[in-house]
Amino acid sequence: MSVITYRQALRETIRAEMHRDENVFLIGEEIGVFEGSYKITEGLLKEFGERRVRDTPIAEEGFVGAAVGAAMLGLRPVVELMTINFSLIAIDQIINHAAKIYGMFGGQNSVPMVIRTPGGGGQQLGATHSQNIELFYSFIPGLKVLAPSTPAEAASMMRAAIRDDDPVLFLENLGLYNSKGEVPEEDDTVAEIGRAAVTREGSDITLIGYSRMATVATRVAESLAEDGISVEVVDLRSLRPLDRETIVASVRKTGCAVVAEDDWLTYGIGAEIAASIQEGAFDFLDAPVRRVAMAEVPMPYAKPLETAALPSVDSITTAIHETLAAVGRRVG
Amino acid sequence: MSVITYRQALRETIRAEMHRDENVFLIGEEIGVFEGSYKITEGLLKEFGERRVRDTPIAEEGFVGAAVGAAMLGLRPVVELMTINFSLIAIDQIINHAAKIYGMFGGQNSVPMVIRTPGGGGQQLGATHSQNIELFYSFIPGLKVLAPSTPAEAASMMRAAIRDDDPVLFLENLGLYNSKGEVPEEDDTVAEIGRAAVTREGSDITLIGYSRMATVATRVAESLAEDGISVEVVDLRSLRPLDRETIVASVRKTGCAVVAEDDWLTYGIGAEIAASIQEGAFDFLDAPVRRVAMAEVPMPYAKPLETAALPSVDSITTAIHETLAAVGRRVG
Amino acid sequence: MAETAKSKGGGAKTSGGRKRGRKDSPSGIGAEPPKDLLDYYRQMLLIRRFEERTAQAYTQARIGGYCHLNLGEEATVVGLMTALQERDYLFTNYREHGYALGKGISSRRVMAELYGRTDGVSKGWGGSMHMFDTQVRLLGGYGIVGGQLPLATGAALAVTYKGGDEVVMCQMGDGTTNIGAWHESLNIAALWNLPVVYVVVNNYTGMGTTVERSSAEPELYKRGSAFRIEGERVDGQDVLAVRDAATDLVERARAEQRPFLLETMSHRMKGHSVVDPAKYRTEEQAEEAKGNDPLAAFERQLTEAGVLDDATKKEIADSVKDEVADAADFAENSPHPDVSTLFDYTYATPVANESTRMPADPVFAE
Amino acid sequence: MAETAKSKGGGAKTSGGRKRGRKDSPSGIGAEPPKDLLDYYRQMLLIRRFEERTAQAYTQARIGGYCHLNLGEEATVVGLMTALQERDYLFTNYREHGYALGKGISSRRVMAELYGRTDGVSKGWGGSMHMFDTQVRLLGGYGIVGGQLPLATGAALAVTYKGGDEVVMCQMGDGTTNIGAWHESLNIAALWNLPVVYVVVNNYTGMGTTVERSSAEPELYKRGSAFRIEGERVDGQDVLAVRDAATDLVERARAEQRPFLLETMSHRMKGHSVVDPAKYRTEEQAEEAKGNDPLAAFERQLTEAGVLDDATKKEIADSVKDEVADAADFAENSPHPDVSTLFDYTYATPVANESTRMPADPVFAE
Ligand SMILES: Cc1ncc(C[n+]2csc(CCOP(=O)(O)OP(=O)(O)O)c2C)c(N)n1
Ligand SMILES: Cc1ncc(C[n+]2csc(CCOP(=O)(O)OP(=O)(O)O)c2C)c(N)n1
Ligand SMILES: [Mg+2]
Ligand SMILES: [Mg+2]
Repeated sequence: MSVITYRQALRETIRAEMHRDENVFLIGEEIGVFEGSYKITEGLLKEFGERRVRDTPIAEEGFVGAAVGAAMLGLRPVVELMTINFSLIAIDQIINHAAKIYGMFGGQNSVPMVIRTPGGGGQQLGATHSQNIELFYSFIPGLKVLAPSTPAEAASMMRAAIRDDDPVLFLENLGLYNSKGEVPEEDDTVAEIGRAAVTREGSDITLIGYSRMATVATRVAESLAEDGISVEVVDLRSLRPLDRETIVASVRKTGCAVVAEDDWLTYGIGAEIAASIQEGAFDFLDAPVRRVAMAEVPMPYAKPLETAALPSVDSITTAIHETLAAVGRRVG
Repeated sequence: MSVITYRQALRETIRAEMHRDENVFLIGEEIGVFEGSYKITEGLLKEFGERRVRDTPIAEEGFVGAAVGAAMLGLRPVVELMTINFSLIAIDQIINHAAKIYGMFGGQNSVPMVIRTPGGGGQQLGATHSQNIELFYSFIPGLKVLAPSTPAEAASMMRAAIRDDDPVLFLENLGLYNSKGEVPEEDDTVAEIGRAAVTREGSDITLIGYSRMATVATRVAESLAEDGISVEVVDLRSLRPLDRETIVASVRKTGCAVVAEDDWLTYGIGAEIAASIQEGAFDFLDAPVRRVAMAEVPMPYAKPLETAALPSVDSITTAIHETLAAVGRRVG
Repeated sequence: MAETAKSKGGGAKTSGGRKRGRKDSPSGIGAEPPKDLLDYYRQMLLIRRFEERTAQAYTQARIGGYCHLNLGEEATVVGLMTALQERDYLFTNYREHGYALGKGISSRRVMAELYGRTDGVSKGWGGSMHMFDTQVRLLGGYGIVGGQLPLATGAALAVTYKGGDEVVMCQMGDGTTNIGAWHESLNIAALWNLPVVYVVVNNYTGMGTTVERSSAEPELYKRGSAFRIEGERVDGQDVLAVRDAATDLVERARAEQRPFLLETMSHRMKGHSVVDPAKYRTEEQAEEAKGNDPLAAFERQLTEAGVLDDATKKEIADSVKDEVADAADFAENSPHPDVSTLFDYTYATPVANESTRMPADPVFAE
Repeated sequence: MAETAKSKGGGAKTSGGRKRGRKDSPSGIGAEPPKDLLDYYRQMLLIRRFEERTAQAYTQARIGGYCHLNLGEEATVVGLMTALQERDYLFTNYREHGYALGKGISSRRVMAELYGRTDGVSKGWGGSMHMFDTQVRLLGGYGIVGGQLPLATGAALAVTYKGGDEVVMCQMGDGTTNIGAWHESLNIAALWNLPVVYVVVNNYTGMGTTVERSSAEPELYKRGSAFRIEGERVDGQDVLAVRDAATDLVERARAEQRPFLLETMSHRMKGHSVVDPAKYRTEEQAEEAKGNDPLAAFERQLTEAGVLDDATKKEIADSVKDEVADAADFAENSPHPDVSTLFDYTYATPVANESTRMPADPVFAE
């Protein structure tokens, strides 16, 4: 085991996959000479050269679509979109092309590619640069959407994504790049796409998150444990397919649930989680599923406003307390 | 009262608004010389001239963004996007610009514009032309999203949309353009944005739909009435803001609900409806909220596959029967 | 309208002009092997009859969705397809039945696709706009205007990545040159020296919007200048001219490893799609389209040159008629896809928890 | 790098060349009213000091988010802003502090915006990338590359719709010419004869990607050819040259009612944003940027021409220093927006059932 950052886990995995498979190549803005806006591709241009690490013009639709076309001929592009906000320029190529080509032509041609892109808020980037719109991709049949929360997950899920024959939207998070965690030495684990995980067992309530919110969920669980509240944490990991069984199994055990998400509440990822829980654990549910999400505004730049608009340890904790109160259990 | 089609209601309302307000103008592909792909703008070029009815190049991002810019200077553009599928080319201008400009600059400049676009499936248009992605816009604070189901609603909601100072995504439906309904003569009703409506009262179960699915819901309710089942129909009308109170009030009365939507199930519009119901009517709910939605595949062209993939009177009826069975009430 | 077609040195290139890699006399037709000429003629006639049959089947509701025909573009289609080597890749827009035939897919499988049947080239999943065949390297058939451009560019990137010598041809309409994907794709292709030939099939109009009303530089082949891409315009009603110009650029793309732009000028004989009566056309425009029938012109030329006599003409006509009738029969008798196959093509790599729920099913199976 | 700047007839336009609407001698500076020259100098110095202060405040975490500076572009900014009439509209990208000052917003309100305070020009909602002021007609400040182009085009459409005589200026960087919105916008502007001047501030690089590696036609002013838009290149380090070229095109856009394209050439003196150490630059490139300081050059010129003596220089320097210090003080003391205002700007027209839920609130208030 060694302790490395989420950033290192991504970089090392991508690097190893490039050594493993000559067809894997990187494409995106500023990933080569600049070494990546968030330095995930640091050193890779030097190591692999321009053929394997391709800087693009600012033309998200063009280069994402070019990656789709290259994948159609058997290459395995790993695309970097600088942040998920900019994916809106490329979304037609992702949704109307990458996600459709396999089905629309009767299964003749797969599109093995990965689109890596960070979401995450709280960086005072303002309304257009602070959105969490993984929902858009998670909604689309034909895409797979992964959202790792730890360095070990980032590594095993990136391996899975690159080796998968379908287009994978790989959601990273600005707030996680520097976070650390244990990753096995000589790791070659390949995560199973479409599986959530119970990352902490508990009995009083189920707390569900993904990406950074899964790590926040763990912090909340740890702190509530000190008050004697036993929180089970489910890390969704895969937003599409969605592993409803794991979620529902947990809620059947605990009888109540809170979802923590850093997108907007109405129609957000948490809506499906809550809808699935009420359908799959109806007779087990002792209180409504609560969602803790962003306030529904174009994100302001000013720090106090931004902080207030974002879900936090405190707001999640409040929702848990209130849910347990609704259940009528003794709290603390 | 006169009986007119949904298409006529839209056309007449737009025409009247153009007469009323010199700042209202139309912009889009093939709306002038061609008179609209679906003929909503028939005759308007002839009547108003090129200044007020502007044909554009095939450049959705460019002309939608141009409409946003024109709205910033006080005009009131009504944009036609030929189908909602093509909105993906323009989505950055809609989400990152139209929806953000008012908030991001501290409320200095509103963006009074309407983006009209039809969704709806069942026309054998294949995977890229059969998507219902109103979800994407309904998710965005700063946008208002309307989805009328009848000619009268189309008229009063179009009036509201044009006179509103915010960007409104106005969802039409290929399957509704020829549908007929009563509209008052000399109608000048302005719908209130953000309100759902109970369009048929009932006591056994609540059936929720919007756009074409609201009309299908009414048909289902009518046919179940013959079997002695009393279905209350809620037409959402406004997808953003979402009128949760009306939905939940109905479910508090009936004790159970089914959502009919023609987008995909996972993360679809119905997820929020179900999530809201379980939160707002938890103690009243006698069975899980069921959702009837599209099968989660890139829509195939072949008719039997397409038909099987789409929600229908039959599948909604089945879900209602099963829900009532779960409630344990006597059916029929 | 015809004016713009004459802008380059007094007129679009016609056959008999400069050619590469093909020996022939200045007059063109005289020096061509009659066998080739008759082959082109047959292919053009096949497209004509095939599309007429398609329109008929559409009216009979045997074909659904949107349906765009190549009527009037037969010379362009055959010229372009003749220029490609078998190993070359083709991406097109939704107006591609003729290209599918020209690239080597049987008329049976193309018609079966239009009918939405399992023997269709895309197994009935694609329909009119989405013909695809990995075997003959037709990589679609796309309905989003401009959507095929980044894909074709990326395919060319893959070719150079692998060190192959294939060329990619990317077909589109005139209206497509106004969309962002055009700009991003051509720029990338030029920057990265990709072997792709972008072909703009200029039929003077998008749906009802003329080139002049949609492109600020209406001489579309000149728009490559923004990327230092050489462009050329050719008379799209002249199959030999198209073949020669396209062969020239395809082979240059292969040899020089860089992109080119070709614009072909021809008329759309009917409406934008089968259901469009094209009422917006002036009488003059409609007449012009009718008067510029490339098939009739080629037939005349071949007859005058003594290549096509009445017997041969009848023979070809009969064989084409039979082929189209056979294709329609085949399509009619091919099975509809079974509903049990609905979830067969969502993912290439099977995955846990994929939803295979039918509309009436609950989320959780009992 | 410098080579490309010389492509048009041996060099970008410098002051003293052809001018419209301004009388002056061939040598330029001699014929300018000293008052104007000193005004330009002061504005350039203000931008310089303002940006230096901004960088400092950023390092002290008084400013957050992304923060892009105009260091090295002072002559361009001042030249462009001088060319605009008060009634003209301006759209820019996210590198716009200098433009905000130049268009007439007080340094206090610009700095307060950077600090995210209520007295900021966008009330603290926008930050560095989103300066906006309806009053002075700076209509943003946009962080999505290319996002401002369709907007500016639409603003020009509104001007012609209303029969006004304002001109719209749309500023962007060199890297922005590669995105689809560029193509769609310029085409529309040319087709519809809109009075908009697109200005490409070429600082030789996007973040770390040079123009040569991102634009297949690296002489960017030539890219207007795809729309028959006249383009011009000017030395962006020469405030008078920029002013004259920009005035020329702005007034032509007003008079002729059509779009133009202006490219200005200048160096980005620091990294892409405050946090970027620009390690990817070669030593040569860094030296070149440093050696091309437009402020130092202008100061030298003015001194040599006898317009700027030591006393004036000190006076200006002091006044600028005071202004910047005052701006920072003002910003520091301006209140943070109150959390109770969080839902004030989601909608301009109040609407039923708007969500004003805080993260800890349930969906249904008790
Ligand atoms: C992005 C997008 N916008 C609009 C449409 C609707 N549409 C289909 S074909 C067409 C006209 C295309 O014209 P052109 O490129 O000249 O091709 P042609 O049909 O003439 O062959 C339009 C606007 C679409 N399919 N995709
Ligand atoms: C659509 C989009 N893609 C990528 C980015 C990230 N980004 C911000 S600035 C920039 C470089 C822009 O370069 P240029 O246009 O030359 O402007 P400069 O920063 O040099 O002034 C990039 C890629 C973005 N903001 N928006
Ligand atoms: Mg055309
Ligand atoms: Mg730049």
